[in-house]
Amino acid sequence: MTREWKPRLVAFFCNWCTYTAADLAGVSRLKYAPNVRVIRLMCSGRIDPQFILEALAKGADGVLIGGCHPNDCHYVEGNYKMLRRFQLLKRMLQDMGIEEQRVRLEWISAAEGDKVRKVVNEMTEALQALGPLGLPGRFEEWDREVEHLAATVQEKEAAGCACGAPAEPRDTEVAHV
Amino acid sequence: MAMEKQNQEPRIGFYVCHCGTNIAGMVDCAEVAHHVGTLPNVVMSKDYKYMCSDPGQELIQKDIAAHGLNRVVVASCSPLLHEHTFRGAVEKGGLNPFFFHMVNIREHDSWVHTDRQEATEKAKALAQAAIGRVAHHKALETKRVDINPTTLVVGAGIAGIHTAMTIANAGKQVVLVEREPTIGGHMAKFDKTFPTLDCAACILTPKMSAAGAHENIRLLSYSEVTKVDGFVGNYKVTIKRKPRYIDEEACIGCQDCIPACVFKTPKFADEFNEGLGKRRPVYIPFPQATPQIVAIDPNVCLNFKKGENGDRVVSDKCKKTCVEACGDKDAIDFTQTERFEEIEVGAIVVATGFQTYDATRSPSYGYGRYDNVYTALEIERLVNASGPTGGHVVMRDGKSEPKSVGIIHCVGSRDKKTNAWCSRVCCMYSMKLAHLLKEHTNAEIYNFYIDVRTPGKGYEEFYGKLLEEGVHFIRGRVGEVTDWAMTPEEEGKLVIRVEDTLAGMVRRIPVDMVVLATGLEPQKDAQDVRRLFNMSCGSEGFFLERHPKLAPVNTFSDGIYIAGACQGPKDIPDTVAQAGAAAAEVLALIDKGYVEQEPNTAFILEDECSGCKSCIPLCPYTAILFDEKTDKAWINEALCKGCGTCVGSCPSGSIVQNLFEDQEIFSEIEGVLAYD
Amino acid sequence: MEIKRTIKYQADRVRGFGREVMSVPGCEKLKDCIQCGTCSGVCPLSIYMDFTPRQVMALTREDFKNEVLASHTIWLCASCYACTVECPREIRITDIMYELKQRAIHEGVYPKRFPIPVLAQEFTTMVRQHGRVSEGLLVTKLYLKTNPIAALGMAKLGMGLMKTGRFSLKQENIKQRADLARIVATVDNESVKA
Amino acid sequence: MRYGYFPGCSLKGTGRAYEESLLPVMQHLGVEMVELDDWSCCGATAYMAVDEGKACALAARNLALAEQGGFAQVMAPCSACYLVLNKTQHFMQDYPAMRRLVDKALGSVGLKVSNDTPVRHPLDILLNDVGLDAVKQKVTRPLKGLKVAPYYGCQIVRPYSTFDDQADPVSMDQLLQALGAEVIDWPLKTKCCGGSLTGTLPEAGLRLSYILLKEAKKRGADLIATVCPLCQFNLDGYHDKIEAKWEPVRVPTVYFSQLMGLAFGMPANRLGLQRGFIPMPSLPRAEAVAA
Repeated sequence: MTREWKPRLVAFFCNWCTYTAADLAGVSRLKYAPNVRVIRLMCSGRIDPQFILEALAKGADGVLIGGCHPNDCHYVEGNYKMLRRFQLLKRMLQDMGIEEQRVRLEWISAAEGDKVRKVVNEMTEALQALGPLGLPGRFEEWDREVEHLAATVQEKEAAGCACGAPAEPRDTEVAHV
Repeated sequence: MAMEKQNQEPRIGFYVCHCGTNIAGMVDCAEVAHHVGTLPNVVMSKDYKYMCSDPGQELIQKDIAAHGLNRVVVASCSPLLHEHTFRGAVEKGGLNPFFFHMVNIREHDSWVHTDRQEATEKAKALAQAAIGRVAHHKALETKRVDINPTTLVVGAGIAGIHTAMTIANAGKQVVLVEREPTIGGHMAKFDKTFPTLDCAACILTPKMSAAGAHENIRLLSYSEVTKVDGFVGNYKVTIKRKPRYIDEEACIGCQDCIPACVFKTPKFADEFNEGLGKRRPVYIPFPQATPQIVAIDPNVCLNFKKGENGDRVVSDKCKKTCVEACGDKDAIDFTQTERFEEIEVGAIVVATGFQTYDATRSPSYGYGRYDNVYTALEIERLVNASGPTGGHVVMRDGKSEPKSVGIIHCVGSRDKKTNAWCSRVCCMYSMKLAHLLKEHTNAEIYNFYIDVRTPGKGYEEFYGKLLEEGVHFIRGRVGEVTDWAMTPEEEGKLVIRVEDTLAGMVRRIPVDMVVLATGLEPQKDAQDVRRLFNMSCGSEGFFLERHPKLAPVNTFSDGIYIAGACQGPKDIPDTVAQAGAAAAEVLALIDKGYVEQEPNTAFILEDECSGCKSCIPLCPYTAILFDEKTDKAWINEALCKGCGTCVGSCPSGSIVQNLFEDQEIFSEIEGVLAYD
Repeated sequence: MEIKRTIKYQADRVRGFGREVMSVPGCEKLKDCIQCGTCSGVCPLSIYMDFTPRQVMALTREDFKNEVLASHTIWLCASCYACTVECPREIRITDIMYELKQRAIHEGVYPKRFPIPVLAQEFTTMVRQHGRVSEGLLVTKLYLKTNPIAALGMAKLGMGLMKTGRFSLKQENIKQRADLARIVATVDNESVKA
Repeated sequence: MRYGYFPGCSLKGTGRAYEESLLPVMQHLGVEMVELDDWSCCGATAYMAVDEGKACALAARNLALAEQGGFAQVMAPCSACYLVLNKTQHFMQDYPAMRRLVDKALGSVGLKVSNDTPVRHPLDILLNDVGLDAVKQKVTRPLKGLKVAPYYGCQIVRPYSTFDDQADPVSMDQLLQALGAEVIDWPLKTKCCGGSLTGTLPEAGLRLSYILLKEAKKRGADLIATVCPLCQFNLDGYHDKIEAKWEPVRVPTVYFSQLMGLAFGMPANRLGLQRGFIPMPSLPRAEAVAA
């Protein structure tokens, strides 16, 4: 890459509140960082933790989730259900050594165009400060490590070593979940 | 078969819209089209000035035929605005409308960014995501749902009454719910209306009684909506009927019970007269109240007096003389309790109105501190012939007429510390009150304004009339109203200190009476009402319309409409126009007889379901059932609303949401991140 | 009768002045002014001003730097904050007045022998040098600099104060005056860099 | 209850009666006031007019001293000091550039400010930390029959109203009532006394003091109670000039803390009451009622 690195932020917005708020930000001509790419879902409840992991794995530096405020969900309580999953996911990301600020959940109502601007800008700034996450590159590295280990094991097995289990590939295990 | 054609290799057509300069001004559309043209499966890629125009839509249709397209992507404005338009175009071109995807590069891109290169890159990434996604799209059928032809109108001020009457006149059934004992709302309290000065009661009360008597309107006064279930066409609504301790069927409106009450003189603050007058525990808010049924206020009626332990103690002072007066009509029923009623309707119009700003929040103007500082609504009652003083403008001492009056505009309006918006009606009603006060008392009248806003038919002319009448207009927002005197002429008066900004000097003006033109704000329970009907509120708290220009009475919930000042401050003509618009929307819906539902429902891949049941409690609509025979879950499509919550949490990945399939979203993620 | 021409040409403005003021912390909201006059209406001293506070806002926003900096208005502000609290656009008018005072002092355009800016400067000098203000000394200096004759009129008050133990010409000092000097120097240094 | 005490220059000069009365009164209520070591002038309104950055840095030095001294809270009885210290905190919080500047300036002398030490007014502390009940318990000579016009002046409620209503403050009203005094309701309780203009530009400043005194007198006040050394000075020191220009409006102006001391049974001369120009005429009456 020749160009200067810029944070890449993927956002999942619910159709009724946060996506509409982002539309409102547009209609109000508020200005915010261009680093965000929004994916629209009907409800934040639809967000599968895999979406967030996939985004990070495919090169996002951060993920933003936007849903309706508590009690305001168009589908009664999809946002709560998302919140429950989100707590678990946060713990898992922590275990993986991914900084907490990289994944953020915000309740943004249809009227809060300015909050979209504020949150996107804040997050962009935070990611800028954290630097690239670079998971795709790290995956390659881990893959190489695993291959190397596999090769070593094979070699040893071929050499008739009876020790069985290979040396512990500590980081790789978690990262490939 | 169409199905076969569409399952062939994707042949995608891509269009990027300039939207005049709205998009093209910040995004290099040609470059976006060029980039997308290089992506797999894309057979043609174009940029065009206005895709939503007829030629734009025809372009899509022609290309589908000419290039054998089986997928279409348009990058333009928000899908909430034009997704429907383009799906229609795709369908006209012979494809299933769901082989379409829309990319928002206006609201989410060109309008919010300032760097052309960055904005163009973002547009490319978003387009690339859509190209990846649309390849996975499937043909889907929309579902038709019948519409229940009965409509619920909530709130019976002028907006609700007009909506209900219009729908009822078209021969459809309406349930009109009002929480006060009478319908009429704020308008019933006004004396005259601007700029024509016709009497509010004269034009409103005939409409009120017509609504009350209409064969197609079921009027539920003193009632509130407490629960709303269902969706467009089929709402189930629970209504609380508050006890008025009167059998509505039996009461004939003779009002014999009122003078018969043991309270020989009225002694309780009369809400309808803004507390300036008094009423008895049994009362009718005003002579033309609709329905013509009295109510009993349990907070003051001796019959409901509570003992120290909270039990009801029937005071021996209450002789039940009202019951006696009612005689064999036997309409008074002290045993009444709250009742709940469930009704079914197809559409709902919310017309819950506004409340006026609480003037005690602006302490520098002395409301509540000085007797002769009034709110505008109090003056409406004071100048009204059926008001507490019979139309005599006397101050709170009950005898003296004001010789000078200061009317302060914009109290609780245009003020970031209270309400930031312009309330739209205060300039005009202040001038109306200035005219009426002058007519009644011949006092010197001073209007203190920031700007005089008269954008309505005949409004500016009314301003001219007031100037001719010699009413003073001083441009300046009043600093304070106090009662301390600097000069002999100020002794005993209220002194207004203000900069006369046009003269460029500070003035002190002593007056007898101060009128605060309080602004309009959302009802204090607007947030609860919003939740009840699944609507949104703007940041100021008024209900949010679906689109400020093109869908001003629609909300984000289909089948739920808004009318009148609950959507934002407005005067009577605008309120009535909006009420008519809401009625027209309702009638259009009922007349069509059905709605097409977005086919974004979820379904379970039976083979993959592990029968873990974890999805079942997640569904707020109880649409997921469990088949004990097969040990698998299944989704009742008729009940599914398409939120996708079950999909996001299925451990075995066996639930699929139409239009939001995992594969579609993964492609989108890949797409937004692929471009560099 | 003396007549005076008051027309303003665009060239009379100092372009960019308004924008400059509005870029200072606390002064941003001047942009939002709707000229309602609440500030003048609540200002206890507006009746003595050559321009009302509202007019100062308008003149500043429209780049009339010379008129604003030479006006008495900015020196008459007693910092009572009534305008700031009442302004419906949340403009911090008192802070804008401070900013304008600073600029007037910086450019040396304040009215000569007008005691208020002199007091401000004497005050700051004393604080900078000694860390504390000795009121008696300060007031005495002020009168000598601006209006020695009026000082005689104040002598009675001074005597009274002395009798009640409230007047002293002794200079109060703090211990770490060197620290104070370094703090001031650091701020100066930073401002030059900015 | 322990507070870092920031007296400010006036409480050591023209306003010494404020300190002389506040210290024993607070001590009597179990409030410990520890004077900050080597505090410097807050800058008052004058410094802001000359150089905002320096004004903030100098004010922040005092906040840093408080932190260094291990005080969780600072008490600033003078209105100008109270405002300037609060304003400095707001500026540092709202404007990162100001924060950086102050950090740098203080850093040059080895000081640090975390900006989370609340700066509080004695009225706030009396009402919310000590409590009116505790005050009432100490009253041995209730000020029965004494009509007091509470005068808050500008800078403790404006522009930051942290403990009382901006337009209609009541904290001193409640305190005076707790002492047994009768409180006069008047619309001028937060109006400006003229501030430093009374000295520098008497034709403008003096008139404001005159209006306050005139209105207090008209409403039957025996005296005015104030919280600010400058207000006290203005309302007390210029009666001869006011009389020469308008009319006699001889209402004494005292500190609320002096009234507290009296109600607590402390002798007047220990409360600095001998330092006012206009003597307190109603004191014997208060004693008579108590006796």
